[in-house]
Amino acid sequence: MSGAPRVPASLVGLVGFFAIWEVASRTDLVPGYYLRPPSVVLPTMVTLLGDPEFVRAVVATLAATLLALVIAVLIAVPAGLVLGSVPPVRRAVMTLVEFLRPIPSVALIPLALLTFGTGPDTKITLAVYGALWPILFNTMYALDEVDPLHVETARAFGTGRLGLLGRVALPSAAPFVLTGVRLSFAIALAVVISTELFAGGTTGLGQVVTVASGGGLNMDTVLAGTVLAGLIGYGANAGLELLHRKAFAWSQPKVDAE
Amino acid sequence: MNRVTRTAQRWVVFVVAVGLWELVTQLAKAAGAEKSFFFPPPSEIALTAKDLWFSSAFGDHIVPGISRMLGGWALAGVIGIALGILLGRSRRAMAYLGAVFNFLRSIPPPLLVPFFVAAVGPTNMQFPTIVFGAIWPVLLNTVDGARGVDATKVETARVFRLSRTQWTFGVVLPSALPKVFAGLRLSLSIALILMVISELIGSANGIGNQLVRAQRDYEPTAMWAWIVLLGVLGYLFNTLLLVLERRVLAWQPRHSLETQALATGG
Amino acid sequence: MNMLEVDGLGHTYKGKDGSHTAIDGLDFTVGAGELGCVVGPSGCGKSTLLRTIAGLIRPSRGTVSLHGNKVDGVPSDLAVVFQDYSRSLFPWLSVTRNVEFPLRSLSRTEREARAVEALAAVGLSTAGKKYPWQLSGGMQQRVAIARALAYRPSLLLMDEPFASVDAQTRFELEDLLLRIRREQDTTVLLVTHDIDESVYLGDRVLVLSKSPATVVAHLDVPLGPVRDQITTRASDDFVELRATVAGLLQRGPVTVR
Amino acid sequence: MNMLEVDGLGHTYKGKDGSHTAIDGLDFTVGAGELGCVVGPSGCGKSTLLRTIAGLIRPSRGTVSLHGNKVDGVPSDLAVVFQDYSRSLFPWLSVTRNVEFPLRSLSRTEREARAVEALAAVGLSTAGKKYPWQLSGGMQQRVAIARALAYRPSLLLMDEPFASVDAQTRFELEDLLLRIRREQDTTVLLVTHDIDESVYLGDRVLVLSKSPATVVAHLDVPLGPVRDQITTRASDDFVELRATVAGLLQRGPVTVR
Amino acid sequence: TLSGCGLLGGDDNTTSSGSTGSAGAVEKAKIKVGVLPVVDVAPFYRAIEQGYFRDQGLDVEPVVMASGAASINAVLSGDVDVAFSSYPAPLLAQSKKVAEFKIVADALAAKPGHIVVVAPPNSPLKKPTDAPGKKIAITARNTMTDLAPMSVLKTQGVDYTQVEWREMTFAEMIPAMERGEVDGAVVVEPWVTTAMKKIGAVPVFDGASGPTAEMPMSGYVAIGGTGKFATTSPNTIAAFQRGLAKAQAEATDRTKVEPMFVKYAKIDQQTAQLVTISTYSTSLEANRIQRVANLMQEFGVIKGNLDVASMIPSSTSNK
Ligand SMILES: Nc1ncnc2c1ncn2[C@@H]1O[C@H](COP(=O)(O)OP(=O)(O)OP(=O)(O)O)[C@@H](O)[C@H]1O
Ligand SMILES: Nc1ncnc2c1ncn2[C@@H]1O[C@H](COP(=O)(O)OP(=O)(O)OP(=O)(O)O)[C@@H](O)[C@H]1O
Ligand SMILES: [Mg+2]
Ligand SMILES: [Mg+2]
Repeated sequence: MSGAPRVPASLVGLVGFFAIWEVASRTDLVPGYYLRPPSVVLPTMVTLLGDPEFVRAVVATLAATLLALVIAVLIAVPAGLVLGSVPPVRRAVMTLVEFLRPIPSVALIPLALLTFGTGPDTKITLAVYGALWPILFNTMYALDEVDPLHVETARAFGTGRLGLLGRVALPSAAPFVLTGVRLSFAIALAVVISTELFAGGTTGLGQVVTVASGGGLNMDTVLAGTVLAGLIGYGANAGLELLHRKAFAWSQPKVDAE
Repeated sequence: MNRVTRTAQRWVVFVVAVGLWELVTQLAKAAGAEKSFFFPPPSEIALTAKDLWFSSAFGDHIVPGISRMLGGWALAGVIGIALGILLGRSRRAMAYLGAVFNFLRSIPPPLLVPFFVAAVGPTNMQFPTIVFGAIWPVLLNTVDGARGVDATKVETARVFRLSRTQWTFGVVLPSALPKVFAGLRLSLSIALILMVISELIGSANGIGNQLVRAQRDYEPTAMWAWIVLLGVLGYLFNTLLLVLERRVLAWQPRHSLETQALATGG
Repeated sequence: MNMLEVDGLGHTYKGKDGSHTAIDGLDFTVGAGELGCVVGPSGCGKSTLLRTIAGLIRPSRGTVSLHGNKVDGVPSDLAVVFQDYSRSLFPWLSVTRNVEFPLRSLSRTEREARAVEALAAVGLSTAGKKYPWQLSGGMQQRVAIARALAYRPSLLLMDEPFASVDAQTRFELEDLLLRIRREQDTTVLLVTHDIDESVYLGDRVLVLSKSPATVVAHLDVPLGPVRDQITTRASDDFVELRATVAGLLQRGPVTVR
Repeated sequence: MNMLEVDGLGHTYKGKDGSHTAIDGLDFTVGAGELGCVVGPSGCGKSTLLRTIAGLIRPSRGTVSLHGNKVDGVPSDLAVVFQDYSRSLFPWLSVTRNVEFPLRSLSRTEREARAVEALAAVGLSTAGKKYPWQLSGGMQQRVAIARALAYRPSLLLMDEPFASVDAQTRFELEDLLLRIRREQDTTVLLVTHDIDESVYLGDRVLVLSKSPATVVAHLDVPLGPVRDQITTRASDDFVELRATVAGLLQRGPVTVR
Repeated sequence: TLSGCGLLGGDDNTTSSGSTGSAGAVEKAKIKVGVLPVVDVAPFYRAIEQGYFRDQGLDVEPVVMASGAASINAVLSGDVDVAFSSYPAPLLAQSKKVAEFKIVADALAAKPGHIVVVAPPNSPLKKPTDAPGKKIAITARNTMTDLAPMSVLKTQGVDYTQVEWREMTFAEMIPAMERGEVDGAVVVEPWVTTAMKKIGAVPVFDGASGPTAEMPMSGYVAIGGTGKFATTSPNTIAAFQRGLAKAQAEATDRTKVEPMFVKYAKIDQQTAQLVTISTYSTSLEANRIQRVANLMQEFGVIKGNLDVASMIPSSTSNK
């Protein structure tokens, strides 16, 4: 989902979402004491953002997410290039990968707590584990779609294996890899917050939510945290899209079919 | 290359990994390492697994869990592809909906619980949670694929004034399919993961439910048996999906031996 | 009556780093059932011209009319053979399915019959089950031609359709095109780099200048509707005309180091 | 000495649904610094032949030797202009960067100088900053040629390199090729559909049969190293040779309905 | 490791003040305690705020965990020295020989109104005998939320095995009751008060009555065994006990714990005023906690005998 949505149009969608939510919680459709309306949640969020402790929690979550994402990219892109281009390695490794992939980070939290402790290591490790896959898979699939003639051209001009990977495979895979990174950001954020939520121990947005939901129906704070997570993801996505547009300025503008 | 070497290649790393795992955990156990209680050797896990999986738990927990997960994944796939094509090919749809979706998909599934609880209640929220979480890889990858239809092919389609169905199913979808499959494979494991997460709340049965119970009851072998089951299921469904993918994408040159050799520079 | 009328047509490609005027102020007409050939230097704007006529790009200036109606969007009953033929084939469809693809209004059997006929006409009877990437360049180009012919359009636009086939096949395809035009009364606009071909095929030859393309000449070709590779090409009229076209195309040499 | 020696070369494409023999038992040689032209019907296996020589596909039978060494893998010092030129350009690189792509071993300034020179030689001095999709078909083809020339290979393989350029530009590029071959002593193997071109350019002309390709004839072209578009093409030797080649290529008509 | 990075929410590595208390010098001046955002730990926070631990030469850092299980795992990994938890988790872990757990302090014993089975006003669940066949929400199986009501039902002769337990968080129980997805819920303060306030839930029966009256709910545990905190740091544990006991003793005074509810358990002011304040124990008595073990044994959670006395650190000065 990239492209240049005009500001008003993209706002229409978001405003619509909040409007539905507002109406739903103001009427009897859903329990309003539980799903607090955005007219309460958004001001709560603004107030919370004025609280340095809350801001510290948000920064901690964000920093852990970004760190996890960077580590995931550094592991998954080279791994994807190798797995995508060397079938024997791919065959050998993918069996294990397919066994590991569906194991939920949440299920690993107790073990991770035992192994890495309550510090940020746990959430970062688990987030890397979750964020690896979209980047890895998108890199591998993008390699399958590299135009064989590009490969032939480069090979004919004496480009070696590494050159092929770096100068042909990577650039043609890059846009799809970036889509994987956008997916991975959301996953890393989700895992970090979930770990904070299910394990606790470190400062973070998830812990704020745990604490708030522990003491009665503090749904304003819980939902403010939820909305903030959405906004963080939205902002990160916008940033990655900008990067996409900048990095892939070479690509032909897409013609509309209609 | 013959079948035997391929199969050997496919399993060698896996077997070595399991062997190492057995070795390390046995050594740790023998040495009386303090955390070895939580990391039983795979041979013990296998024994427990055999008892657990093929007991009444199969009908009580495994089948409901799997049906939830497969149903959720399939629905996520259909919605994701449909929305992805819409958003990928229509600037207007993207302008209006792109922001909402990017906002929604960034909310961690556990934080969405209040919305699902409010909408469908805590005991019914497993299925929507799976659908909601598994949709994004398919959606984003489909958008990417739909956008990437080659310009000359778009022009060809326009010149022959293809019907909307033909355009969607005959041109956009096939061009996007390789990327869609990447998304479907990602979604598959996410659906399994969310099956577990969603069964933590409000559910009376399911694999996740049993997994967490084993965790809480300090039965690490049982917990590992459920974790291994997730791995086995993931591997199984993924293999089936790959077979489907090979069939659907049979036209792709990458499946010809010749070009495969080329792509690897061999 | 004029099938195709191009009036003051101009197009400028707009890019981030400046714009590029490909064609400028083109005026010409092609009558119904006529075959017009377009020749001009490489990069002058021939493909751009075809794209505007096909309604694929909205011209910056001027108009295109078909049957007196201003073109706005892709006209119906149109087929195009793109210069980039290999990319215009759908790799997920077999050759036969590629040819059948636009024929959705027909019944299944009729569709198949048309595809078989068109593939036979371009000499690809045996390739129907293959996928495009299993074909040679020239074969792919012939599939694109077969697809356009099977569609039986009233207006056929062809962008260097015979560039990748051997001389012998080229002759046969040229004659095939002439016959079909005669039988189905198709109006054809064909871009070519081969001056002989433009005179051999065309009822009119449109000579364009180098970029941005303007009309240098619009020649009538008085060779009659039935032509023959040997006698026509040997005729005095033919030889004279090709010399005229060649002369019109002459321009300053490209800078060779 | 023979630069290129092809011996009993055959290739069969294997597919799920049967296999296809594209070339079979080819034998021929091209001397160092010679320019060999390959002509043959569409789909006969010319591109396959070039691919095996370039080491891009491993032949099913027979061998290719360069300088007496058996080819196994891509030989060094080789450049190829592919038939599908538009797909062989890298869309993420500007025209200049595309031309510079193979010149990794050179310094930056030298690379740039080579690219500027090669682009000028093919008449694209002003297009260096554009991306491939902003160019016309003929211009893209010339970029592919410029890339091969800038590399200064000792063996140059060209697959219908002038198919998409206009007649005038084609003449100029032909002469450019002849001059470069003379100056740099490049060995060239060039596939073409234009019989005149094969005789005008070649020191030898290799005529292939239709699929699976076998060698029909291997003709010497005694026209000397320096040729001229007007006088050479008018010479008796030239006219006779092209008639010979055309005769050799003649075969049963394609089935036209 | 990455935990040094303060931005990520790791340790701040502030050095402790290291003053010595009255008794023998503490072995470890700075300890970490895993806690949960619940009413049970209000005195603990008060002890920190009032400097009761500091007076004992201890620098105590609270680490807020998400669940008792997570807290136990944190103490197992050595990441925190002492973990607050509801009793069933450490007792179960002890019975499974996960590690040698030592109970260093008792936190809270239930008074009537602390753990209550509530139902929405129109629920078919009106009295204990209605329970069989009903769906009742609990936080998890094998916790106080199901053990306590089962015990009560059992003594009243009601077939507790026919109850359909549904696991969810306290926050979700309220909309679940309102939507009629469950017929009732077992809630613990402050959720008893919240449920009554928000949806007019009515108490069906008290979970801490009859056999479970004054049942100990939660405590603080550490790990014993060679080289472990509970073995190597008897003086530290004693100091911790003294500091905490002082605050626990003051907890009979509402005004001293209410602010802690608001500040650390994020209970709103209004609710905090209504919350039932249970007994904050000032002594550690094995025989009282043994009741929990017996309860767990009774319902098959723990197999065989578990002697809680063996879990009391030897250094503890039993009063
Ligand atoms: N999408 C585009 N954006 C910018 N410039 C373009 C674009 N397409 C074509 N051009 C420019 O417009 C001019 C005309 O292009 P066009 O493809 O119409 O030429 P042509 O006459 O078909 O050439 P050829 O015979 O080589 O195919 C060229 O200079 C080209 O660089
Ligand atoms: N990848 C492939 N798989 C299967 N068959 C192929 C493949 N590539 C080419 N062929 C077949 O091999 C034969 C020779 O193809 P090739 O491209 O070498 O022909 P060519 O002489 O270059 O033709 P043209 O002049 O039309 O370019 C053709 O019949 C084609 O169908
Ligand atoms: Mg063109
Ligand atoms: Mg070819």
